Amino acid sequence: MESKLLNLYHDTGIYQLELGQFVMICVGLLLVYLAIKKGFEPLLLLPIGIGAVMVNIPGAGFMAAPVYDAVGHLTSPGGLQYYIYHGGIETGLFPLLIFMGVGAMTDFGPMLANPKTLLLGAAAQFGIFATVIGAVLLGASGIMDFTLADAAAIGIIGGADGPTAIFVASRLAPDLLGAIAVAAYSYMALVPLIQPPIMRALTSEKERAIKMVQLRVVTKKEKIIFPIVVILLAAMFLPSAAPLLGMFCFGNLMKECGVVDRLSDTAQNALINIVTIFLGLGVGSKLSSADFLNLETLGILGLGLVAFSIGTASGVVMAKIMNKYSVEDINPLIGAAGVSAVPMAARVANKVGLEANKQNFLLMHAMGPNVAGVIGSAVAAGVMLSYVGG
Amino acid sequence: MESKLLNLYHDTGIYQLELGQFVMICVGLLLVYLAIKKGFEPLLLLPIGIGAVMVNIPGAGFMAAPVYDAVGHLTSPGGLQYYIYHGGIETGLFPLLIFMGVGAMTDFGPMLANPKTLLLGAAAQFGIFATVIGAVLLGASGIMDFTLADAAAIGIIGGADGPTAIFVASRLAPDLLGAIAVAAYSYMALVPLIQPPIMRALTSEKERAIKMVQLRVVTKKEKIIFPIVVILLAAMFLPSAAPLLGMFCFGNLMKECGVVDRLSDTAQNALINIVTIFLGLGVGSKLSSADFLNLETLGILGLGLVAFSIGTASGVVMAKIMNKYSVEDINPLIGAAGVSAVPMAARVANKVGLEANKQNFLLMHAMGPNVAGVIGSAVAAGVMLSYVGG
Amino acid sequence: MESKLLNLYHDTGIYQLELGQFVMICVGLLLVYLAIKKGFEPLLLLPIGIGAVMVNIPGAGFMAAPVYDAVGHLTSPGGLQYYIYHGGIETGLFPLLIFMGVGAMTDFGPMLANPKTLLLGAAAQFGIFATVIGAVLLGASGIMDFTLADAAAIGIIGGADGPTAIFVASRLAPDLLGAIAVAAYSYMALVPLIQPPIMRALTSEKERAIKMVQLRVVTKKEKIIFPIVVILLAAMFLPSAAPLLGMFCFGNLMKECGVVDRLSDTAQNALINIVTIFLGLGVGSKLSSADFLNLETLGILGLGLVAFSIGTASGVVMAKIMNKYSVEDINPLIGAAGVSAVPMAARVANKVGLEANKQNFLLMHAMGPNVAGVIGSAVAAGVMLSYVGG
Amino acid sequence: MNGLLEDGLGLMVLGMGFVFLFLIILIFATGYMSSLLNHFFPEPLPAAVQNNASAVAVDKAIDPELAVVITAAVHEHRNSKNV
Amino acid sequence: MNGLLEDGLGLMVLGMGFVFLFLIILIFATGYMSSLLNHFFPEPLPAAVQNNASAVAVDKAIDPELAVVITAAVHEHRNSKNV
Amino acid sequence: MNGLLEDGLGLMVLGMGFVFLFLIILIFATGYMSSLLNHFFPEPLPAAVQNNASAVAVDKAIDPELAVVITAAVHEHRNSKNV
Ligand code: NA
Ligand code: NA
Ligand code: NA
Repeated sequence: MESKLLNLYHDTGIYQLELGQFVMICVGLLLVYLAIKKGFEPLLLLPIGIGAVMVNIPGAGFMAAPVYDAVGHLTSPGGLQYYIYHGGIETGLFPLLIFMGVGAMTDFGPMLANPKTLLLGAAAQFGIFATVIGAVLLGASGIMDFTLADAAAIGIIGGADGPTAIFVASRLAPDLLGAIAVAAYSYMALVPLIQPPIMRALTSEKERAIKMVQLRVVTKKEKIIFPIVVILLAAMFLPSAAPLLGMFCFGNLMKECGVVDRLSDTAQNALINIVTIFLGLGVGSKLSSADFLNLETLGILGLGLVAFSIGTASGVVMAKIMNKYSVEDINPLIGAAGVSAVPMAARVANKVGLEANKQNFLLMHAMGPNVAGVIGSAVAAGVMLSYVGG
Repeated sequence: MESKLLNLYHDTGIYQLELGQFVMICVGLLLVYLAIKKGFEPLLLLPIGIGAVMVNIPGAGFMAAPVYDAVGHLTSPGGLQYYIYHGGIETGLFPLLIFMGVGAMTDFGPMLANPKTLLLGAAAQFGIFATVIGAVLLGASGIMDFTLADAAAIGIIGGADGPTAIFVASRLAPDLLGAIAVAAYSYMALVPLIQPPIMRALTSEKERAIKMVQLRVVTKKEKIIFPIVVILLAAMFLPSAAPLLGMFCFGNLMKECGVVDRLSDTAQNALINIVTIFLGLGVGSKLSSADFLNLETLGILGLGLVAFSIGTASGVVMAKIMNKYSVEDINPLIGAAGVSAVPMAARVANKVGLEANKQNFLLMHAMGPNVAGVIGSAVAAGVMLSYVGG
Repeated sequence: MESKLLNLYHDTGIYQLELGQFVMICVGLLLVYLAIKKGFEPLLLLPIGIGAVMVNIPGAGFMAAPVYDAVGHLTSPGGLQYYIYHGGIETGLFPLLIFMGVGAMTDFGPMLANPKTLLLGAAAQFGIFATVIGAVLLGASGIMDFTLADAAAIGIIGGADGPTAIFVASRLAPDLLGAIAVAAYSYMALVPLIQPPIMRALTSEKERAIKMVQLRVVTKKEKIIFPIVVILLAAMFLPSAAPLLGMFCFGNLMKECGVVDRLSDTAQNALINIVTIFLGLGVGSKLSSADFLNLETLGILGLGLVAFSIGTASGVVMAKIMNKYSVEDINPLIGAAGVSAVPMAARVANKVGLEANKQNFLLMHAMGPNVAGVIGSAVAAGVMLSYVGG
Repeated sequence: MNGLLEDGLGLMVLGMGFVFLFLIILIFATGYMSSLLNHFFPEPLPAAVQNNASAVAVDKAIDPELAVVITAAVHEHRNSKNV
Repeated sequence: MNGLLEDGLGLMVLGMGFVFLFLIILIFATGYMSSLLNHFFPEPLPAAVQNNASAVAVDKAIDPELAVVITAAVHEHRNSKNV
Repeated sequence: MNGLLEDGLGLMVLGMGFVFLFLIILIFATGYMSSLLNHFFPEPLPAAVQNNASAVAVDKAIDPELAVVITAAVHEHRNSKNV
């Protein structure tokens, strides 16, 4: 019995805990704190944080692989996060289902009323590719151990779109998935802090006060046809983006068509909530000390911030250019919304606009580039998967 | 870099698209159109249509199988529809869960008030077996390449019950699953067009005007015991029908027993909606050009129409016979509801009855044969699985 | 064709049914009866009962394993319960998800207001370990064929916590899972019958009439931090209990933090309902005649009753001891609630208290030991998994 | 023609036979069940008990207090109409 | 430096090129779609048709009868206010 | 008897020991947590904050506008009662 007692002691966390695990549990708790107290994307960061705590409990076996005997019977079941990660994240299923649900919550109306704003959604993706260059430079110079696939996965943080980042990282750089997802969601939550200084630096008070003409009314038919157009264009020009864009548009079509309301309702409630819980726990499982506690993570966090900043800047600059050459006035602030981070970035544009002019309501105008940014990121993701994978 | 650009071009749909894929994308869009614009069973045909579009995008990999290396690590994840199809349709899980949800939405009250109407649900299944003969003749004569298993799976279209058709087809003729499911749901949607002419041709104005005595009230206890009786009879007489009937009755028991309302509520809402989305995408994955664009599909569509028509006719004829020999009047129109297609066929019977007599409300009377038809189809499915598989 | 008819006859339940299967179908129906008519934990016992009926239908193949050919293609799909059992119960996923949902429905407030009641939740676990000794004695004496793992799994019935019992049994004694789950849920339902006589026998009228001081108000912050404290203590002292406690606390944190209401709502509604349906069917799949119809089952049922009774008694005795040495009055009845069986046992304590004193409302006071009992059982489960497995 | 057609005919005969057999047995079983239940457990007013799906859905979505409120509102409405 | 940087630059150029290409095509496709739809299927009052998520949610949660009841209650309320 | 019984006794002793150890630690940890929190972050009126599941469910099911309508209806109802 003494040996049993000793076994029990050897099983305790006190005996087994390594420093790295301790640090990662603290990181997990920090994410939980940020989620609850600071309101940083709590729907994701809370499950990710708890998932990080769980996976770093020594001996709890949350990531244990199942063991089968020679004839295929299970002799030792796997851990919860093992099944979640390998079942839903490694396969890409969870990000795609989230994308479907987000599609079912998205209103393309403002974008359809002013399709030119798609250009802003394109310009803001420059943050992604500039960051790829940054990561590649760090890799090529030997400072950090980044491959081209790693660099591409890091760049996608600049897409400001969580599911896209997770989808790309799970395919191109699974080891970096934890850090990339944490960076993506953290910076999305920080949009109200990161973007305004950049927006103010690149625009004059007068530009920020520009009022835009009210958007035309978009018909139901346009809203129904649009997601189909996007699927078909993806099929024609970029099949590697078709999973993301296809599910996004499928969700949107369910919402807009009006004949499958019960499916749309489930896609944007029960189903997306269930998947979000699992996605969070699964992403958290990649916050192991081995994967997270190294120089690369610092690089990822830094590069992610750069990506967001450049994306914001390039969106604003593009809006300024468009304002110059377009007949109708375009407030450059709405360019910042092109990075995605729906609907936070659009709200930020609205807020900064109101500061310059109390009657200047940019929210709906910014929603156009905002959703365009989602499409833009998905296209960028498709290019990366095709370029790096092919 | 030029080679990369070339790669990217070679990855595009424009470069890769084959004619068959193009045609199947159009078929998928046609299904979406029918679902949204014509209201053809949109809950299924919309996901099936989008699923068909997705699976035919060249290079998007929606049906790609995952690739593992020698030690079992995933080197290339599979596509969304691969996981859905192999996880939920090939295994039969999704049709069974749908059946559970449908059971939880079904009211056996009208049938219990007048159990004789079960005979109408039996007679209408003649459409199934007559169609089997038709398919067998096409196969035997060498016109089309149908085996007995194919013929059985095609016949089940006449059961006018989507999940049953998918369940049987996934077991007996997976290659024909796409065409069979599309035919089943399309004709179910076309019931208001297909049935009335047949019903009018086989009945006189006087017969259609027959009023039926009001149904007796069915007690809660009867409704609770009935699904258990059905399960036990299936266990005794036709175990191969037990999966379908068992899940159907389980769902119904959850609804009627009154003590597990939260489970019943979930079974008929969140769960069935989630499964419906997946089922649709999974069925759509079988709409590949190789499986769909051939003579057999034409045969399936034609035979399905025949199956519906014969089923309707035999239901009506049986009702006429029963009307002759029964003490109480039976309006022959309710025989047509025996094909299933709940609740559309019952509504059609009601409508045609109202045309003959403005005070003739047949809806509740037709609900009896209507749900009996679901049981009848499941029994027919069980016989087929036992006969063809055994 | 005669041979086909004969085949069909050989496929019927009438031809194939063995006595054991018949008996087990009756057992399944008995569980359904208890669930519906007697209100015995219907959310679990109804699906378990139907699952037991289904798995014992000869030839229906609900537990059939899938068959693959040499290259890995499915030649014969598995049965519904096969996939449910091996996918969700053997792996431990379903009990853990249930635990998450239960956590999201649990209010730790009363326990936090009076943390001493945790001792009652500890004492009541004595039922678990006393029963282990009972089972070990039956095993050691050769009367029944129980190993130490079996004895541990049987003991956990005394934890009065369904998901914990299923989780432990699936890991330590899968063959006994059916009987253990049925015993656990049946006795949980019988708490209002089993506990009061024991409570009355061990307490005087005067003790039962003791009023307790009103609980202090617990702040939101305490409720948010508490689940995190529990996770961390589990990580430090008993990682083998971390899956159960971790998911329980994760659910509770989602509820209390107030920033992820939509996840909390789904965890305690759609998700837990879906998993409950599957869990029930999966547990029912272990009610096969081979596993259930033997002397061991009788032993399990008897030992389970003993476990409940001893747990109740030791909770009451501990409360009497605490009442003696504590400054504030403690009504010994609330000790009985320490066995878990939330919230039934707390209600029983309240009811018995009201009998002795019409103004004596113990419900909230009993909720403290009640939820403490859940933690206590999970800790006991962790010790068992570590002791027996290690 | 050949064995395929024969098999098909066999399936038709057995299939329709079995469908009718099963549903006829079910008619008798149902009738028997109903008469037994109504003999041993007669229910006085089952019409009110009959629960239908929409009622359940409302019960779920609307909490009891709210129901009281709404009932009151409707009652008020009717009263005022009568005046 | 080396091939990695070259690859990265290639990815940037191709990536931004493709993103702009795709979204510019989408601008034209969208514009073309809208003008076609509004030409062939002009909608007189689309503003009222516009469905938003919360409206759908309410439709789900509230059953038609209840809606009638509430509408009646509101109507009643307004009438009594005017008096 | 044999090793099985010994193992069982060992499990009992260790098990009960660990259960008590864990829950006693939890008592202290909880008490410490509560006193720390209430010392550093005193909450003036926490009773009102306490959220319960049914309230959340209602919030989910009922949209704000509807709530206004119903509140109005109830208000109306009460006023008319007072008259
Ligand atoms: Na973006
Ligand atoms: Na049918
Ligand atoms: Na317990």
